[in-house]
Amino acid sequence: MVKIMTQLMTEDGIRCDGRKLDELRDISIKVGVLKNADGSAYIEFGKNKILAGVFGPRDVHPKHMANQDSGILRCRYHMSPFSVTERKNPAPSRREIEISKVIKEALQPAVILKDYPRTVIDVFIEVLQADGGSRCAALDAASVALADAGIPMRDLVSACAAGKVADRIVLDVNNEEDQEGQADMPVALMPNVGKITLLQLDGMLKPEEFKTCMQTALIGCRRVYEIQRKALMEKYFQSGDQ
Amino acid sequence: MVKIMTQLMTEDGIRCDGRKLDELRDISIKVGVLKNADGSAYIEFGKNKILAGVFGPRDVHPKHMANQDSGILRCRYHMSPFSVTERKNPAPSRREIEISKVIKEALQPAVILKDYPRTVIDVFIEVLQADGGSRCAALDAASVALADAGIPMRDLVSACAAGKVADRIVLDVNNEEDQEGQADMPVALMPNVGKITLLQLDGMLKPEEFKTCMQTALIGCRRVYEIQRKALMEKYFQSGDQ
Amino acid sequence: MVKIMTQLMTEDGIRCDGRKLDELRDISIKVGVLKNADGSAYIEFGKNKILAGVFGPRDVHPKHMANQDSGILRCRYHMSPFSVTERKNPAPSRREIEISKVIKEALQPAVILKDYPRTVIDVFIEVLQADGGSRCAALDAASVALADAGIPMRDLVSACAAGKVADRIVLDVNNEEDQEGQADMPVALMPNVGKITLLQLDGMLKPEEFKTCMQTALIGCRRVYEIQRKALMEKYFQSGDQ
Amino acid sequence: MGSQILDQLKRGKILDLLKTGKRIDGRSLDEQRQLTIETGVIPKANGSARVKLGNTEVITGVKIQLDKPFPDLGDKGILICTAEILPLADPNVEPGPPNEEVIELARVVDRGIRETEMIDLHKLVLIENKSVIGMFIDSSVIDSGGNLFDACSYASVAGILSCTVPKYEVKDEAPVLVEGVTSKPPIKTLPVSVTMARIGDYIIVDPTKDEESCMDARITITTNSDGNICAVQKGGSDGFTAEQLIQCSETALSVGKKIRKQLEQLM
Amino acid sequence: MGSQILDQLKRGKILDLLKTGKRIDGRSLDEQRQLTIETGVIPKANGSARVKLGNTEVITGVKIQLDKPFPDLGDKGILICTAEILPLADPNVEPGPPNEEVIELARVVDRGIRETEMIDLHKLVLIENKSVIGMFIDSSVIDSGGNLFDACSYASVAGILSCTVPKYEVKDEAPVLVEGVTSKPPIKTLPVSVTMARIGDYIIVDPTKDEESCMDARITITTNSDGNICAVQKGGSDGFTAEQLIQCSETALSVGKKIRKQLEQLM
Amino acid sequence: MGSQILDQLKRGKILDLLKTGKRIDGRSLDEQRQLTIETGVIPKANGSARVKLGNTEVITGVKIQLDKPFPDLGDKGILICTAEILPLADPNVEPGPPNEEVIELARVVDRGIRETEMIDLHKLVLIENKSVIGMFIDSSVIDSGGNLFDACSYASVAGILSCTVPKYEVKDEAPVLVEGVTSKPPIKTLPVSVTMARIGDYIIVDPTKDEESCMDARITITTNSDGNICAVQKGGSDGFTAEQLIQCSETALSVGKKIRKQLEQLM
Repeated sequence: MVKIMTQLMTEDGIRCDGRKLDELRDISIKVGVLKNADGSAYIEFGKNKILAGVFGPRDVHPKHMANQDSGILRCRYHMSPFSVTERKNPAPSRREIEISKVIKEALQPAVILKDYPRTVIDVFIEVLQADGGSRCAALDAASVALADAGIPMRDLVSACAAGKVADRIVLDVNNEEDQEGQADMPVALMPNVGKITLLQLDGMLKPEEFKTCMQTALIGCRRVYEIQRKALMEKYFQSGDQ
Repeated sequence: MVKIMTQLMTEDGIRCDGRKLDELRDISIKVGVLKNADGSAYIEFGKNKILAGVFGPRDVHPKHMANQDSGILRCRYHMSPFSVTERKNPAPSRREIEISKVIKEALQPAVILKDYPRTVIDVFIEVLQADGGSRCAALDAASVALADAGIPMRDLVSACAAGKVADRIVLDVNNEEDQEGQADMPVALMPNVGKITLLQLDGMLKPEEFKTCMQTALIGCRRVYEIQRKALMEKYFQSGDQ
Repeated sequence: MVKIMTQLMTEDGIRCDGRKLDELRDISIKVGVLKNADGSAYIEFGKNKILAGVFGPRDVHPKHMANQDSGILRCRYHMSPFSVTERKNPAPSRREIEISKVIKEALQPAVILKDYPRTVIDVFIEVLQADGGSRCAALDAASVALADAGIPMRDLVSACAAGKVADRIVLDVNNEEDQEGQADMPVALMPNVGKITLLQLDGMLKPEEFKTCMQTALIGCRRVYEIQRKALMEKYFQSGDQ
Repeated sequence: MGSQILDQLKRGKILDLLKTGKRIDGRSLDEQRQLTIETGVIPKANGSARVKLGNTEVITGVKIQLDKPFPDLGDKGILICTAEILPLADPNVEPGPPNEEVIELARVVDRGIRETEMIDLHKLVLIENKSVIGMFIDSSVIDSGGNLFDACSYASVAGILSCTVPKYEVKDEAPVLVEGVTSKPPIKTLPVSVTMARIGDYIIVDPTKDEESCMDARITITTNSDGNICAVQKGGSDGFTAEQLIQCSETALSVGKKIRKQLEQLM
Repeated sequence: MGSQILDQLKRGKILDLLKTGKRIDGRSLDEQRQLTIETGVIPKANGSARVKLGNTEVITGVKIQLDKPFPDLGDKGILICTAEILPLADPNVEPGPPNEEVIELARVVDRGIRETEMIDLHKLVLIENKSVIGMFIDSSVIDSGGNLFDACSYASVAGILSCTVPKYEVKDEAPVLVEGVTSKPPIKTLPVSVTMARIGDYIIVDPTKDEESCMDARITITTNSDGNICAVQKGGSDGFTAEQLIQCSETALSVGKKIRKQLEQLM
Repeated sequence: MGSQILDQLKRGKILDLLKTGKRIDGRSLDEQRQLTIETGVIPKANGSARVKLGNTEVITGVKIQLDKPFPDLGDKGILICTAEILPLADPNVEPGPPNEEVIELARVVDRGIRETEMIDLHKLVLIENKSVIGMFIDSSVIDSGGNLFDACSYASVAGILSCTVPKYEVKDEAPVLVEGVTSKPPIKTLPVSVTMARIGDYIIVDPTKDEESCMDARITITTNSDGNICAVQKGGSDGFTAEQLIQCSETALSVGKKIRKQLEQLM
């Protein structure tokens, strides 16, 4: 098997996809793209293509999972068989189960569940095409879909990764950088509340780099937030025709 | 792997097992062969050897599957590990699950479920030896087993396939004809009501052939019906000693 | 694959691990080794290292498994992936399921379940390192763990195997003897009640040998009983410091 | 229970309209909903399509991989169609292993493509009995608005038509990828599935979710470019008369022609 | 709850009869029910049998296939016995993966045949460590009337006895089927399983379903043609005394002899 | 419901103490519970350890086996860490397939060891693309008393450190075991995981089960011997401020140093 080593960065700090160190990939979000879901969003984040659909608050099945004092939030992150290079088995992998959990815990602080005891809010995420940073993109779409479903929220959740590539901290790690780079750190932020609700890291960072990387990711989150807001505004305050 | 091509038909229209175009294989049905089931039947249809057992109407487990306004019908078509050339894994395959569904839907119009709200009628079919047309033979046995269980029915359901072999339409496709022939069309009929409750087709038929094939299968269904009736009469109106 | 044939016995009746025909391997039992379980025990029986933990009587989930007239006993015998030579898949094998059942049925006569209707007593057994006779050792630990949990019992259950090796009946079959010997017979006894609650045999015994083998095993059970009693006494009638 | 009463009211209203030759969405009985097909929507897949059939929406991706042939089928490539109803497509769908409805859906889509012999599987063989090309056509329903059979079938066919097959050369008894060279899959015919529902005495083409909820029976008929009938699947808890089924076969051919023209534009 | 009271009444009645040396179906305590064995009932299988033991009925099919040996067991063929209680055999059986009762049943049947060394597995080797004959003996209970252990065991043994083993030649390091030539499997001994139940102080042979529902404990003992005891499995929620078990071992030998004669007629 | 009220009371009490700089078990906020490590507890395994961290107890066994490399990773050996909470460890754990909590636990332990590059996987290759050494590090929680992440991580690291790797030679393109010769695994660095919980405005190290039951959020940070941060996992249903996280990263380094010294004694 011949491996072609990509050069991940030029000496001038231009990345393999032409971006600068602190540049996001192209992001577009569409709100309310599904007819059956109570709320939905579609995001393209680089080459990521992800759908999120929200149902609820609704009755919990099986009933013994219900909470008498509060609603519950469930989340399923799932990848289509055709979303990755090698065809993926449609059954959920351990990786997908873990990501479902961290996404749920990243959304939970933003969702006001107390008002809906004995109910569930279901967030279903489908990754149609995967690229680096799919869990952040999924979160961004899910958060907008929750808002679209009219679920009361303390804040949006905005997510973006940063990382270390060719010894430099970069914003929004793409697929090649994720696989051949030195570190990948997905972060989710409630931008108005100022709370970080998801933080993971795979790689190797000096303590100083750890701080810079997190700050870089947070800048990304705030930029994503503007895009999320705009997408929601477009649907709710203009004559949305989609 | 050497494949021996069977000649499927002589020029005089004699088929590989010696039958004429419109001839059924040997069929025998025994009613009430099981002691624990509420109703049962055993059919030999060509080389098919199939048992059907019926339980119910009885309580539904799990309870949330029950219907307040009507009984429900469940059906399981299952093949024994030794029923086919290569030993079959005992866990139900996708093919068996699909056949279970189409058999259930073929029986349903005949069974009067309204009188038994909150109950279930279970039809269990075991293919001990499989030959071409096993789903039709299974249906024939299941329908007789339902009658044997005393379930109120609008009509029996009688099933038989027709097909296209060596460019001619034939009745009751056997295993070789199914595998090397041009088309296989299983059909189920409620003979007195005149309703077709199962129709499938795999193969390639001209529109005119489609009609002929269906009419041919229906003739087969009516002949099967006579055999089913006779089997039930033997048990219920003679001194059945088996 | 080269197989080294162990000589299982010298002419003087000395076994491959140096024991005499009627000699037990070293056995040590510690009571109350777990903090979360209601009762627990740890046994080393030869090279077997086995933990047993007991919970209950407690509510049954799922509820439809509860018995209105009596408590129920559940038992899970499980082997750690690292407990055997080839790494074991952590999912329970058919062998583990069968052993769980025979252990449950060996403990059941000793446990007084009538006083706890609608509840369950759960016995969880973990084989950390497996050697010959692991089901007997597991039973010995489980029985002590039940007593440690304060479950009312008619008697302890004491288990030990006997077998046939190099044409002679031996007590307490070890791993090599189990695999290369002629017979292995695990036995469980309620020593005061005089009831045999587990008996299995794999191998080949003449009728006379069958009796001798069983009697030999029963002697082993009674010796194990003394060790179990001592372990319980140590915890409950001395100043246990563990 | 409540929903059962609603279904009955719905059925009453639908039947009343059918008596006057109309349907609730204004279509005639043998009229399909608007069909839009977009291909290339998943660039990382070898082929892909997004199909909207009224309110139903499906995305199909095609993956092409080296594979071993099935035993006894050493002279044929591998073709596998699957289908899945995503839980975001329908409030009543729960995540988990496929139930009998989904298994039927996938198998009927697969059979339509297989039995019409859309793809010449012999041409997907690289080394007989050893190495073949496998085509995996996976459909995901993302919005469920009735007649998933046809929507998944059209999306699968469109996905295949949009597909580029990588080229492999055989070197030293092993297939080797030739970078940058691709071809179209070996297409022999265009399968078109047409699903009809019977409600009372009326046969309607391309039922919506509402129509499906009160239909008596269902039939899916797949035809090929030569006007042959190649695959049929009856569903639902009641039956058809023979006359109705012959009528259905004719409708499948006539309606299928229009759809086939739309699919041909993708070739 | 209701059924628990019924079971107690049943037990009372059964015990009263046992005190007078009788059983509800008129048998003596160490008498088996009528056993009928029919072989060749599944012609497509390599071997098969239908066994009726009183109201219990089992069908066993034997399939023979080329296989790879287990690691470390390269000098032995493969023998696997399974057992299944079909849902049509019993109103209380539900379809689904096997529960602990069925797993025990299958493993006890398997052990009886394995531990008696009924089949000379060394003779099933075609190429050491590489290619062996595998025998799959699958039993399906079609009517459940008590003592499934013995019924499945007899059906498995009869299925094996009725079996024809295809002949394979080794050519170029690979096994090749020789058409039209078969042989009997290499039988060394005839295992016979005898199951007994204890109700109160009474030991009864071949319990019916009613007797099983109120038994205290169960024991299955398998012997071989030489009168050796080769496999034992105690079951049930109570125990036996040592004396009872020795009595059981003697009964297993004496009752087993009669059954073995019946099985020998199939050889 | 009752337990929810208890959790609130507990949280109240814990918070009141934290305001005075104390914890219910008397520790300071950044103090770990006592850690005891014993290795070689499972002599049949290639490596093993029993770790007690306060009331939490874990046993880890390491198995070493010949394996095939993953496709595309032919120049690396195989390393797989798993974790399991045994049902005897916790009254709330039920037997069965792992739930999302256990999957997360196993994956976080695995990532800590993988991302620090503790083991030089290149040195586990016997024949590139064909044959490698596989290390399976299985952790079983036998007593669950809070902070399973760190306990499993320390037990896994200790198990690896205690490990002896059998020697293989390559003969005729196949690996052959050299009896009696073993070596230490190729260790490059020592990963140390430090888990912290946030309760209100307080960050505490190594939370107990009681503290976990009322924490707002959790963070696990794994560092290597060079003082790099290599793996992070945030958990729990609330978040952290950036300042809190930076504080946590510093705590992970300082607390980690002490643990690393304890682990180094095993080398």
